[in-house]
Amino acid sequence: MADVVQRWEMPIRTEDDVILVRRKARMLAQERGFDAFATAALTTAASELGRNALVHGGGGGALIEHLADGTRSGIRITFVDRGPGIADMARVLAGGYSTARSLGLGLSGTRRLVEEFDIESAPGAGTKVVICKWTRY
Amino acid sequence: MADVVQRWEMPIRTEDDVILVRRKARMLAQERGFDAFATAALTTAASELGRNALVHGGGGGALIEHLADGTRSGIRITFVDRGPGIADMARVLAGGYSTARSLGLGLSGTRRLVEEFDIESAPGAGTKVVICKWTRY
Amino acid sequence: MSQRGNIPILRVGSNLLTTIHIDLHDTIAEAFQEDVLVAIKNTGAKGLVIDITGLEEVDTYVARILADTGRMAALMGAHTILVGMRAEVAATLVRMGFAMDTVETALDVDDGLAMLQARKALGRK
Amino acid sequence: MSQRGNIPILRVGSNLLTTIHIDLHDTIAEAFQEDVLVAIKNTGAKGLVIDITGLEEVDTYVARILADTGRMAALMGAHTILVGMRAEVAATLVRMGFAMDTVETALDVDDGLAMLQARKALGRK
Ligand SMILES: Nc1ncnc2c1ncn2[C@@H]1O[C@H](COP(=O)(O)OP(=O)(O)O)[C@@H](O)[C@H]1O
Ligand SMILES: Nc1ncnc2c1ncn2[C@@H]1O[C@H](COP(=O)(O)OP(=O)(O)O)[C@@H](O)[C@H]1O
Repeated sequence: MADVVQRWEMPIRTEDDVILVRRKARMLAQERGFDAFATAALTTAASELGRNALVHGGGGGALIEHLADGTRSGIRITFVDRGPGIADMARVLAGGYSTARSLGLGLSGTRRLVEEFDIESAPGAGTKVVICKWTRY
Repeated sequence: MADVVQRWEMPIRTEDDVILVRRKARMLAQERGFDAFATAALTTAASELGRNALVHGGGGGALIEHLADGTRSGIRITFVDRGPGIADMARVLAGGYSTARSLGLGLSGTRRLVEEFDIESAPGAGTKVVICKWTRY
Repeated sequence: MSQRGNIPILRVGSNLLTTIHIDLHDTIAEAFQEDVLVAIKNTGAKGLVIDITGLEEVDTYVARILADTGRMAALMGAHTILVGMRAEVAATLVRMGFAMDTVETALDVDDGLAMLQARKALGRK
Repeated sequence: MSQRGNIPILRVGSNLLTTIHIDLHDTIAEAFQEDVLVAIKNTGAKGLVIDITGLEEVDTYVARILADTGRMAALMGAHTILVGMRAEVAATLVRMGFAMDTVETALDVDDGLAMLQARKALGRK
């Protein structure tokens, strides 16, 4: 079992908030000894999901947690919004589908960048995405 | 709230009518201080939607409105026709789908050019598309 | 050259130059395409420069006409270069998702003609 | 050059060089694209090098902005080379399924400019 060492709650109301979440994730990853590849993977995922919460979810928040399981450090980020939710989850996770002026690779791509990826969404009830990434040793 | 400063109703019965609607939009955009990029975006959108009302909707009309919200100028254009309507809206808005000998980028593309885009259509009841674009400051 | 439409097509060396300055819609567009092909046949031109400096907007319909004209010319052995696209037209087309990647482009008429000369020197059609 | 955005665009010989060092989001991204296109028009540049050495992460949104800028420049007749992509950025984009295959790439600014010179020597745009 992993313990939560420290946690930060951050709002996602503006584009600048998304950038702040990503920066916080980057700082933490670097402090915790993530290498450049793992850091880029985590912060890019944070960028995609933060942007989704803002653009598609109409804003919400992020919870960043620093985890420890004895040998490794982990960073878990939870994105929550109270937007319209995702109706056709299978289609969205398959990738290449977008309701916006974009590519639709955000969710499908993010999933491939982290070790843990969990998404909950019901139409009308908002969306919650949890990702987690660990140091290698 | 935005006030309507002035309005023009124009028919869309022929190809030349589509060109006139586009020219009116261009003149107004230039008068109102839209830059070259915003002007091209608005007039290209007008061209696509006017053409759709004529070709797919069998003709109709356009209402051009000059809006003001205190600091900025806006141009709103409403295209209406009494044609067959659009049955599979999601498909059409995703882009790349056309029932004509064309590209099917008109509606999906137009949406990306303007700040406000609203479409209402029911099979058999015609189609109404409203777009709006604002000056930057 | 005898033409159906009213878009001028000029001979420049072994190439053709056509300048579009009016709205290309339906009948005009079709006449334009046909005039270009007939001119290629009559002159044996190996290259075609289409100048759209004068177009203030290019919607997806007109963009397709231009791309199609290039494809038709290619079938007859003539290489097409589209020149003079304005910055705001380029931005608008790409933002709409239109990829005009089947036609070669150049900044202006001089560049377009120079590119056709360079192709010729390299022995490409 | 007069610009809307605040990303510098420099002239280097007959090409343009722009270095992205800040987050390209929404309004900034749009202003950047428009500034680049206007600079191409004003200078008649045939080539554009976009240097992203300074970007520590490139998400799919920013990647699309960069690819689109290359497409827009291409429509105007200028060839774009994207340089300086970090190893971890390249790895992340490919893992996400993003294929930046519409833009040519090079290791760094020098290589990018050299590639543009080589194109010019070959008489291509
Ligand atoms: N937080 C969210 N709330 C509602 N819809 C979402 C959310 N995130 C993603 N979506 C939906 O899933 C689609 C695909 O998302 P994504 O893969 O991130 O690509 P993109 O953001 O480029 O469209 C979006 O277009 C949107 O319709
Ligand atoms: N006003 C309209 N009335 C009826 N059908 C329409 C209308 N506008 C668009 N459509 C339908 O949507 C499809 C896609 O339209 P659009 O994206 O503009 O592309 P295109 O006009 O190139 O086909 C059309 O082929 C047509 O079937």
